[in-house]
Amino acid sequence: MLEIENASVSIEGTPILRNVELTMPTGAMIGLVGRNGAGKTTTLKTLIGLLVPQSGKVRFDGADITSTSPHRRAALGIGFMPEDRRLVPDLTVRENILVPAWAMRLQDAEKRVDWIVDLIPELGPLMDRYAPQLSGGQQKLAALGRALMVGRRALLLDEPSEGVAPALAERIGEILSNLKTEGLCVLISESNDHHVADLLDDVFSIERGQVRRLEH
Amino acid sequence: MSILTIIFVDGLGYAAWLFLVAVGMTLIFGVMRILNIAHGSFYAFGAYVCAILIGRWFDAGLPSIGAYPIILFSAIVVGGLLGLLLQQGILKHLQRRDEVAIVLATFALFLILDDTILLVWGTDAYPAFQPYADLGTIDISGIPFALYDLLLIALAVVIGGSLWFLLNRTNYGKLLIAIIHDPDMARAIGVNVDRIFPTVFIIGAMLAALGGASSAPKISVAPGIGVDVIILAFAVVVIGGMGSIAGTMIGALMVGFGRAFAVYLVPELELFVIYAIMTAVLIFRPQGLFVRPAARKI
Amino acid sequence: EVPIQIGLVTHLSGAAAGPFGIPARNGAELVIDAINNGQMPAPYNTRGMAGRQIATTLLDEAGSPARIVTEVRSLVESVKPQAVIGFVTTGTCLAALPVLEELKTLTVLSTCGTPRVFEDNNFHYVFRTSANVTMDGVTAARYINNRMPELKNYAGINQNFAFGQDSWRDFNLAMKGLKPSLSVSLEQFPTVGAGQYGAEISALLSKRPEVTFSSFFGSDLEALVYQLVPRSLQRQTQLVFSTGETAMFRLGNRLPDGAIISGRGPYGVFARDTELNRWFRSAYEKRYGDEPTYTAYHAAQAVLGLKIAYDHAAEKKGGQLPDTEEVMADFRGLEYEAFGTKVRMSHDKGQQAVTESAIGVYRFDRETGRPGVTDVTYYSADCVNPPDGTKAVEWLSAGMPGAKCD
Amino acid sequence: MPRSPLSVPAAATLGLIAFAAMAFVIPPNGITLLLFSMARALVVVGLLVLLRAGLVSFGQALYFALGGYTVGFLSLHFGITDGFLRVLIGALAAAALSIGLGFLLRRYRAIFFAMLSLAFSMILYGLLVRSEALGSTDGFPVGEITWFGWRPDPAMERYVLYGIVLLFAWATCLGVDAYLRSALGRLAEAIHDNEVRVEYLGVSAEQIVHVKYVLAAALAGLSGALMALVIGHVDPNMANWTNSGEMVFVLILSGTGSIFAPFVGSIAFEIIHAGAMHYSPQAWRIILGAALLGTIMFVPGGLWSLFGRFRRPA
Amino acid sequence: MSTILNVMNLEKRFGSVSAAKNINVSVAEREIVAIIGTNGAGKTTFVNMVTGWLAPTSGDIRFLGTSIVGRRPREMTQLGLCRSFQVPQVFGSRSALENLVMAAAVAERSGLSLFSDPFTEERVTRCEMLLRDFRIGDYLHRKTAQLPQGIRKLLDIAMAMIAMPKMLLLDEPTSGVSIDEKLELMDIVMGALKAREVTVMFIEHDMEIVEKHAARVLAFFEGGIISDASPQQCFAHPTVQTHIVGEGKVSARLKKGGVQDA
Ligand SMILES: Nc1ncnc2c1ncn2[C@@H]1O[C@H](COP(=O)(O)OP(=O)(O)OP(=O)(O)O)[C@@H](O)[C@H]1O
Ligand SMILES: Nc1ncnc2c1ncn2[C@@H]1O[C@H](COP(=O)(O)OP(=O)(O)OP(=O)(O)O)[C@@H](O)[C@H]1O
Ligand SMILES: [Mg+2]
Ligand SMILES: [Mg+2]
Repeated sequence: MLEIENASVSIEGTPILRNVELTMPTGAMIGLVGRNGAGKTTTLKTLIGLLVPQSGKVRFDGADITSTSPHRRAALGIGFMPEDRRLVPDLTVRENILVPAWAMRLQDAEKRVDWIVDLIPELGPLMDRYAPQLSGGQQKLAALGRALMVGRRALLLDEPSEGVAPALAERIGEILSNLKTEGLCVLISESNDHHVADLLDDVFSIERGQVRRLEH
Repeated sequence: MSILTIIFVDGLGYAAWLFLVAVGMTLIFGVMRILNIAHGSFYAFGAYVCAILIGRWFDAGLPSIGAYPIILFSAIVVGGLLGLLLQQGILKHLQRRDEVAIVLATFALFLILDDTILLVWGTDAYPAFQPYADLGTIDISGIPFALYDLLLIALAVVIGGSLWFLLNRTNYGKLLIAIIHDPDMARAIGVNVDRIFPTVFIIGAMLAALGGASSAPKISVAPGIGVDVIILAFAVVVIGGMGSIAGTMIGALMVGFGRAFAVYLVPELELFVIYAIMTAVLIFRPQGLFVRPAARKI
Repeated sequence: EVPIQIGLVTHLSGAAAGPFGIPARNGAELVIDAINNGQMPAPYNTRGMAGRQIATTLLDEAGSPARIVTEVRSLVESVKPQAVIGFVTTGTCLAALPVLEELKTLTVLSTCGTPRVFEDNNFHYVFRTSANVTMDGVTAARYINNRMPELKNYAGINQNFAFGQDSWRDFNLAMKGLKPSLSVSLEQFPTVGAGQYGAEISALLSKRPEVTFSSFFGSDLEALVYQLVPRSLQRQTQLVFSTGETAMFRLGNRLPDGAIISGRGPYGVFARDTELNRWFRSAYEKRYGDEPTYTAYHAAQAVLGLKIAYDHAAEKKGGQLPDTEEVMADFRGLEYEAFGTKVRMSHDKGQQAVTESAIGVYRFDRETGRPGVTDVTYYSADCVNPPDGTKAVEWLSAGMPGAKCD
Repeated sequence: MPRSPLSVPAAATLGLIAFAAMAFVIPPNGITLLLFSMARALVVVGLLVLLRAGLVSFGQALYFALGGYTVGFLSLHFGITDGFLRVLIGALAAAALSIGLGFLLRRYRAIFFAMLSLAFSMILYGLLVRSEALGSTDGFPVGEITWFGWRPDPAMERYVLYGIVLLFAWATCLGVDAYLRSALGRLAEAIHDNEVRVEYLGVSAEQIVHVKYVLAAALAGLSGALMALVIGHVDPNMANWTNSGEMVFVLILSGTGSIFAPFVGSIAFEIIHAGAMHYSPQAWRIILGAALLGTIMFVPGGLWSLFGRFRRPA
Repeated sequence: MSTILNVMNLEKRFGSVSAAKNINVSVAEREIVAIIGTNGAGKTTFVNMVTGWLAPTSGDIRFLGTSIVGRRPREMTQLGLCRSFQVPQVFGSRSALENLVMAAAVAERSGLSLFSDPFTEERVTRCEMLLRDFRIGDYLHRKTAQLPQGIRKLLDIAMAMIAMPKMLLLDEPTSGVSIDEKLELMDIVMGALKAREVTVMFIEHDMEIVEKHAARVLAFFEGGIISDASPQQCFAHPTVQTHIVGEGKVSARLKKGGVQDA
């Protein structure tokens, strides 16, 4: 559904990604593993449109979205969770989760919020707190909730289990792998693959900006 | 006591003017993090265009009542055109630059626009006194007050109220907050930042022009009227806590009452009132009256 | 033949340009052109200055005194003018004069009315062809005391800068000097360019002074008038606008009838009806479509004074171009009939002029639609100016001793 | 650490010699321009020092005016004519005031720092405007200048002053460079990045800002004092915010890449200004504004970065 | 061994949220203690209180016998109590090397040294070596704002370590650090700290690391400490097992005892 075709990305003139090929089929959960600085975040940002490749293409359902702006990609149903959470401090967790719905005028926003809280009950008591009042891991959950609001078709999660207690990380892994049965494709970048390793359908490894599909 | 009533009305009148002058700056700073010095030029342009149109209106012998819509009209036209031009032509390209560079860019625009006024309209002053004089006065505590000033108070309340409601009570306002905090992330979750920024800038510019246009009938529109406005607006915005509409309103009231008291009781202090209030507020609230929470850092 | 270079310094931008700077430039340029073409009425109808054409370089006086110092220096160092004429505001002229003096440049101040020019300095190259600001306050005080013998109190609203403060101080001292029992009910010093005078007007309305003196000028004066008239302040207090003469044509029927107005000397509507004045007025109106106000007269008479000095000096040299010292020798103590009145360079080693003054009551003629003055009183120079060698403030504080009024 | 080919002290000394030599070749109005540029550059160096910590002051005119007025006041009321002494006292007066105000200002950052400093400068402005004894808005002349009892003849006076200004500029470069390279200077820059970390390194961010603030104020005082001698007159506009704005303007024009940048920027500013005044006396600010805007948009690193392109490796 | 840190009846409330309830801990010199806990259990809050970032609502904290409640972070650093951060705190516009050199210079400061240039050859070499040990030799001269998250994390720890304080608190030193680096990193860090006899408390979500490096584990849950014991005992605690450690692969791998399988 979502794919990168032979893309090369540089930031401020420094080449970071080289000829990346990556395919995320519908209903699959894909892992992207690599060391620090390998280029995981860069790959995800390319997929969501915050970075534009110098060459190569990004496709969604076969359509070329290489130069589509991020907010249009979000409207296509591609949800993104950044590694550093980036919640809006002046808004409550509920509002943070609702921002995309407002921006894109989603009709089923409230229903979706309920569904998200069902999925991650830990969020329940936090919904009316302001973002800075959450612990690091709690913020991570809220950011995941926000990504779920947008991600109807695809989820791009940058190190979702970083800083999350193992018991919870495992549960999240299971939740995500259940989502794929609903026709969602999920891309998880991990520097630390073991929480979800068994649930992945496909694993790509990334090293110094080069992506390689691992036999699985 | 009657003297207190008079001070109250005068203070309110000055506060309304200050608020009208400052609110556009607050809005633009609040949403775009741009401290817009060219605000003073928008104010001046609004005043010039309004004064000239009103002058033409009365020269043509048209009825006085028509002059009031002209005030709104000139604000919308000036703010719309200048705002669009500057945002699209210049500020858009500076989005990722640091704050100092952007402030200085607006300072440069201010220099350019201010002299453009001189080139276009010369050094003469333009009067537009009719709307002020024609509304007449009303006695409060035995002193005649211009109805026009009371009208400005109402205008300030309406504008302040609706902006506050928009920013704090609607989802649109919360979207703005999301953009303020992190434009890139906002994009990634579906917010069309590239449309909202120009919109806000234009609204801010219109408000600045409205400040000028609504002052035009009270003053004589002459070169240099934009300069002092900048500092006044800055000060009020800072007192309020950058970007807060309610804060700007309270800041304007504090300065307005402070100034009215000074004029009555200690005229020598008139010049210092605004700085004294600003300093006092910042000493007790280093970030102004209404502070936004910062992201949790550690 | 090389023309005589003149630097003309006046406000071309900023708040003082409209009321003062531009009229001054117009007045000077009008007379310079007329001199160059030999079109002035007799006896000044000789072509040029000492027979030479005059070339002018303009310099904007707006901005800080510090600015003007650089600009004047670079003007003098690059253009090397024989003389510099102009200066309206006191801050800029006080800062620039030491530089002009240092560069040995003959300087003719047209307005710049602060007494400090000669009281605090001992300039050799500086001349001033108009009387200083002290005359404004004294004239107003004498006139009011004549008209309102029963007066008990008065108030002032003046801009918060040197000119406003000086004007108020002089007026105040003169009033006290004339009638020590008077009391001040209110003193306001709004910021220059404030534009919002609601509270000040309320304060005046509630304190009810019998007289309100203001040295406001330009757009500040207009704003004050626009705001006070609808609130009927003019009915409660006798308004006195010491620079009102500069604004009367612009304000027209908005300036309330009955307000006392003056300019610094008998210029504009107060000018003596001479052939020179008629020529100046009509030429000015023809060229600029505007009535000349007092700074226009000031600048024009500065140019005229310089021409006379040059012509005299050249005559003595048999038509040769005189040097600066020779011109100055003829300029000192000069007395000449200018466009509004007679200029007498009798003070401060003959470098400072005194003139008579004029004041009157504003009356807008509804039939002709033209502003005018009634009850005009002229005060002789020795009545409203301190005697030579006396400091203005000391003279005023002492009750104006030695004043010769007729 | 990127190394530039010359150390700052060496470059400053070369600059000193070069500028001194210029006195023999350029016309008098060139000297005037350089005098202004050099004297103003010092306050801009102070602003640069502040900006390195992310602080922008819209109130540097406070210390600039204080330095200038001190110079004038010393001669007006105490009859002190010695230029050197007056300049030193001017700078010290600024430093002394900044030590006091610093206790308050060091708590503020970003726009709040800028505006509070502006407020203080405008309070001084208001006081000066209200003070008739000091000439109100007219100001007053600073009077005769001597150097250790010697009064150069008028023709020489400006050249002597030029030499003195150059010496102060040279000393400033050396001192500020040493400061910026010290741990104290670098920590101050780090405050801009991350105050939390500075605090956890065990130092007080506020104290570091305070030191920086005093240094910048002293430079502003020095600059104002020299400027007063150069102009020969002081007036309240020295304290007005538009003056502060102009200083920040010069800083942005200069760029913050080097402590020499303000000197280059300041000279450029004077040249642009003089040119603008000459070619369009009624609308010179359009040219000035356009120059600034052009710099910001097309030369983001300021004029200095143009040199850097040739001189410095990354 | 004498007590270095003694926390008594510590409470912290944020409005209605109780982030620390009745915390009592005492840590002996040279002890190495791990802190585990659910997200939002109060681990970071605890560290924040001990290092002076937050003031406790009530209770007492004693460091080397003196109460430190109400002291600022910088005073704690001066007393010899340092920390690292869950979210890396580095100087973004400086290079990694400059960051560390600055930290080192401040740590070693004596009197006037603040006025001298911190970039002495000896110090630079030393810092370079440490950074290479931390596997970030490739990034020495890059602005840290541009560094990958994981590298910033490593730098953050290096900056906390270089002072070699009496006691060091590490807040999730390994989260975001990739698997092959983090085990090695902890070996390096802990090795160095042990050699210098530094007392360490570290918050950790990776139980392998906890087990390997800590002799004692504090398990936080809903603001309180539910277990204070050896790793084995702690992991066996039923609440710890269900809410913190989990039953899945991690523990499976732990049970296999395989640490070197990365
Ligand atoms: N703004 C930038 N300028 C220059 N280089 C950059 C910039 N941002 C990232 N890089 C470089 O791009 C490379 C890939 O970084 P990226 O953030 O994608 O790594 P990552 O795999 O996500 O690492 P981590 O697991 O630590 O988050 C790194 O070498 C980094 O230094
Ligand atoms: N400023 C605050 N205002 C309100 N509540 C807060 C504040 N800071 C923290 N909390 C709450 O206190 C509790 C403890 O937070 P803390 O950051 O200590 O958790 P933590 O154990 O470090 O979690 P994590 O593993 O996710 O980092 C959490 O429930 C959090 O939401
Ligand atoms: Mg990453
Ligand atoms: Mg934590």
